[in-house]
Amino acid sequence: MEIRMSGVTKTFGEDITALEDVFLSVPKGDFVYLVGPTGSGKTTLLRILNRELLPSRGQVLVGEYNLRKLRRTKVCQYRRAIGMVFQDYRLLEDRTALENVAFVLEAVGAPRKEALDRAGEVLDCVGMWRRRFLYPRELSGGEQQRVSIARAIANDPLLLLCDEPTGNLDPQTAGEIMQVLLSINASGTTLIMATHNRYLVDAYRQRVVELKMGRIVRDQERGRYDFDEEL
Amino acid sequence: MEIRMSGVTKTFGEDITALEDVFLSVPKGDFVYLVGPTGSGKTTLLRILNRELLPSRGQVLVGEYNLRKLRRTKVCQYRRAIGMVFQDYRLLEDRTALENVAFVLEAVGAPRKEALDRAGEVLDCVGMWRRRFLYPRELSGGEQQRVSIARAIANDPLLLLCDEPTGNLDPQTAGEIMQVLLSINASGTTLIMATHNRYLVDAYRQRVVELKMGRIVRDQERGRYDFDEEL
Amino acid sequence: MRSFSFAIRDTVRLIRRSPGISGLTFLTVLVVFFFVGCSFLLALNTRHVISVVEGELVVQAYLQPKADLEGLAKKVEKMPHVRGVRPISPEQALELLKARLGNQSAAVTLLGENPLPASLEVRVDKASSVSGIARELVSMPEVEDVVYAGKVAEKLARLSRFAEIFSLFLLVFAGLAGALVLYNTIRVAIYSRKQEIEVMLLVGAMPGFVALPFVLLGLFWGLTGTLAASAVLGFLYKSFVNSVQNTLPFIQLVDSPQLYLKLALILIGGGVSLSWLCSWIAVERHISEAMKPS
Amino acid sequence: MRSFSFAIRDTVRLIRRSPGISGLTFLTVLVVFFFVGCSFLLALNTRHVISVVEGELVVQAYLQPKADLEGLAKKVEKMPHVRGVRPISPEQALELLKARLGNQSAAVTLLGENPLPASLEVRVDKASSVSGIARELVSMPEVEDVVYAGKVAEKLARLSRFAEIFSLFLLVFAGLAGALVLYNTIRVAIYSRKQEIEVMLLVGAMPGFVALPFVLLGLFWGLTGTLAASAVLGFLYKSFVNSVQNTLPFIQLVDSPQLYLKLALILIGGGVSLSWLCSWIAVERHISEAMKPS
Ligand SMILES: Nc1ncnc2c1ncn2[C@@H]1O[C@H](COP(=O)(O)OP(=O)(O)OP(=O)(O)O)[C@@H](O)[C@H]1O
Ligand SMILES: Nc1ncnc2c1ncn2[C@@H]1O[C@H](COP(=O)(O)OP(=O)(O)OP(=O)(O)O)[C@@H](O)[C@H]1O
Ligand SMILES: [Mg+2]
Ligand SMILES: [Mg+2]
Repeated sequence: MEIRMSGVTKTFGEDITALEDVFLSVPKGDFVYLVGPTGSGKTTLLRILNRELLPSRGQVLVGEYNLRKLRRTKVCQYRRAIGMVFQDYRLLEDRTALENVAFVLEAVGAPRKEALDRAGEVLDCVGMWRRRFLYPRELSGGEQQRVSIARAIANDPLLLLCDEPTGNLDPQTAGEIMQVLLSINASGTTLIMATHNRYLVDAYRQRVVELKMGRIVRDQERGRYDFDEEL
Repeated sequence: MEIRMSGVTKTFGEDITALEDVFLSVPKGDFVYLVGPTGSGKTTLLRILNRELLPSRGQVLVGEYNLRKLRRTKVCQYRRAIGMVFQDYRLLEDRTALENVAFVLEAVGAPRKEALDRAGEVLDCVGMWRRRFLYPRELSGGEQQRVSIARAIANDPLLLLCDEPTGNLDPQTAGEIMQVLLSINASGTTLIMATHNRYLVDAYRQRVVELKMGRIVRDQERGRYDFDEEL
Repeated sequence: MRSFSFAIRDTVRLIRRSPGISGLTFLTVLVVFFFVGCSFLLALNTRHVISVVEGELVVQAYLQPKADLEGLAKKVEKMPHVRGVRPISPEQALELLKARLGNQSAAVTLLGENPLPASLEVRVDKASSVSGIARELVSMPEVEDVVYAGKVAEKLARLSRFAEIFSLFLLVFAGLAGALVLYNTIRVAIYSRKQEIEVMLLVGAMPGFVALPFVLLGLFWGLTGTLAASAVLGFLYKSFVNSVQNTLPFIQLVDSPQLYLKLALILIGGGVSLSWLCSWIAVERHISEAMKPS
Repeated sequence: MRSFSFAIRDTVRLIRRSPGISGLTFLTVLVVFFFVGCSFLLALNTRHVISVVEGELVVQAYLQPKADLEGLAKKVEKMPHVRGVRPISPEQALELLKARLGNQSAAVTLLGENPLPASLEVRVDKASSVSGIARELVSMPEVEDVVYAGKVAEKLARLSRFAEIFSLFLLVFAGLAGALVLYNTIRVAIYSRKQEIEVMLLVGAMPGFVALPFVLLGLFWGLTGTLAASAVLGFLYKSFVNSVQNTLPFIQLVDSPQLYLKLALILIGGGVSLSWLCSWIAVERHISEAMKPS
């Protein structure tokens, strides 16, 4: 899906401006790294794209959806078309890893058996097949993160939003996950990934959008994590 | 505080062995990086040291405490003597950042005003002074992480356990936090830090303990993140 | 259909994952509807006792010496609000007087000729009709005089009106209180699932899909709780009725198969629809809160 | 002391952060204790009505022609279980008989000499003493015969025993049900704070320190809920008593300042101690669960 944000500002309360006057357009099938120091508004931007937040000002168009004017059922439909890896995972606590993934498939209307099969497949993709029957609290941080990635990609989303998907992964596993994400992107899914992982950004060069204090300060094709190095 | 783990094994259920036959001794004032792939048992080791988990087998001595034989009030006393940064932060949801930190001080018996002053101080240390009146759900991932660090160090613990304290921080902020941790360590606090951050481990060389499948496979003074590079 | 089977599986999961909360919600529903049922039975019995007492009210009509006792009895029997008529001849009246005087009956035997008149004992359907009947009777040419417990009838009429209002009030109040406690309990139980609801909606589940298991959960609590409540109440009331019948046979309580059926239907019907409604409202609140972007 | 001031501040925070749950818990406590109070008043009034009826039981003793009416009355008055004695001379007896016969009193005027004996009307304290008194009276030489409503007395005695047991049962049951619902409600409310308790203990807070705000919270709910319950119940009962007195002056309900005081004390005392206990148990369970290493 194509994304067009124009003049997006998001304020919280009186004095917190998480995003300011953001113009961003991402063509279909693009891969975008969203970088920036902590608190610079990356998660806010992704949450606006997931329609958890409404922008205080500005327009957001994703595919045929105008995110400012979605009715309840449309929101559900929209969210099914996209996938999101949350920074804090947001797994369902009393469902196993497998059920957490299968759940989103069943919510769309897949029959139980198909859902479980597909869920097993994506869990295998992220290396979590062996741990599929454990509950989130029984998984390590990195394992939870991978379940959350599996859930986001299970639906074959047209747009994948990843918020720090490798924060709790060791470099090698992070690299493997990155391969998975790249192959999904290669199949046509637009992918936005907020990250602090300098290794990944520098190793797999893609478009880099840098935020600072809520403003876009850099938008570079095949960029690196730090701007200076590019000079 | 000094740590002595001998023959520590931790199993969950029948077939999951998170730690196997771990011998580890950390002298007072040491700084130890705990590295290893995701799911290798780092968090399990730290949770045993925090007495959230009891080892299935083996002895754990921390300072004068034998962690297998602590009574209820002793557990509280022990936990006050140490500090822990949890991988998933574990902030109290309906307290502001400031109150989250002040709370542990009040729990020890500090008067309200002193607790608030001290909490403000440590929040300033980790760069969270401006955001002190926000609730956890209003903070970005990295900000929550820093509040959790502030809470762990507020009490001037004798032992500081950090579980992936920089997972959601950008490299620069991570470096700043590292400076804070190093200075705490310099004042005599024993510090164990589980991390995937290759930059930090390689930049601030300290003792590195590497876990793999629950076993210690490397224990190296002034090591690097990857063993090979040391060869 | 598919999402319904999912919902049922999920409901079972919800129940099994927090058996404590489920169990206690069930108990609360039980207790609340037990009380509602008690109020219902109390109201029913109060009205029953009053109507039994009212049924014993009589108007005594003393006839002219030459009146046609049997004919008049038939005529009076057809009047509205009359439940029955018992004709009493002068001879019967004398016997009754003797019986009434007990060991002073010797006084009566001193009488020569029987001076007592024939009379009709008219039973009336309810207390408030007594004075009307008495007035009609006294206006008849065959009737010489009418005697009735005017004050008692008036008292009973007032009591019956009062009991009517009181039992209605009691029922409404018990129903409201039950609904309140039920709503509270279900709401709090669902509150502990708040995050789960949020996450489900965040990953694109439809509100109805998310709500269904919780609504079924409320339904389950309501059904099992009220089933148990009717069983317990039915059993206790039956033993209560039995022990009353054994020790106090002169007190008549309402007791019939229809009563138990009615009781069960009211409790279960009320409980199921209330709990359905409550869980629906409770979960809908969370959903619309979670769906509203901030 | 310091941790107590922390606990109070924290309790206020708990109440303010989830006003919905607090409000509904308060309402539940109110409703539950309202019902407990109702059961209490019902039990009290049942026993009161029965004792009033019992107080109207009399034993009629007919004396020998030459007996000393006044002297005997004094003597009988001193017997145990006797609440009062009314001496009736033969003249008074005749007047009473005339009144009793109503428009048939003409029959009595036909009598020449007064054939009626003097008698004593003995009022008795409770139904179960009637037959004993009657036996004692009949054994006196001055007494010729004794008449009393033996069946009614027996019925009343049984009824009174029954009411005794029933009201005790009702109270115990209402108390238990109240405790159950209260425990459930508080438990579920605290359940939604489970993680908070866990985290507090993880960072080294003492169990007592963690528990105190929750115990105070339970206490707060118990206190405000039962205060409101006694106020509402007191008010409703007072208006009930008034409307009964206005429309049904012949029915005597228990009604005195002490009653209201007692009611309030029972409800508030019971509610406060129960809710204290419940919240303590509920939070203690979470604490020992969270403290147990796995
Ligand atoms: N609900 C909210 N209320 C108030 N302030 C908020 C809220 N949500 C976010 N903020 C503020 O907005 C700023 C941007 O937050 P955001 O989560 O987008 O940062 P981020 O770039 O994702 O940071 P990180 O890398 O640490 O995850 C933060 O300073 C945060 O405190
Ligand atoms: N309560 C539990 N029940 C079952 N298995 C568990 C439990 N806790 C941990 N495990 C398993 O033990 C293994 C080690 O977990 P641990 O959290 O120690 O890993 P870690 O090294 O911290 O990984 P990460 O870097 O991803 O945080 C994991 O495979 C996990 O699934
Ligand atoms: Mg973020
Ligand atoms: Mg870990």
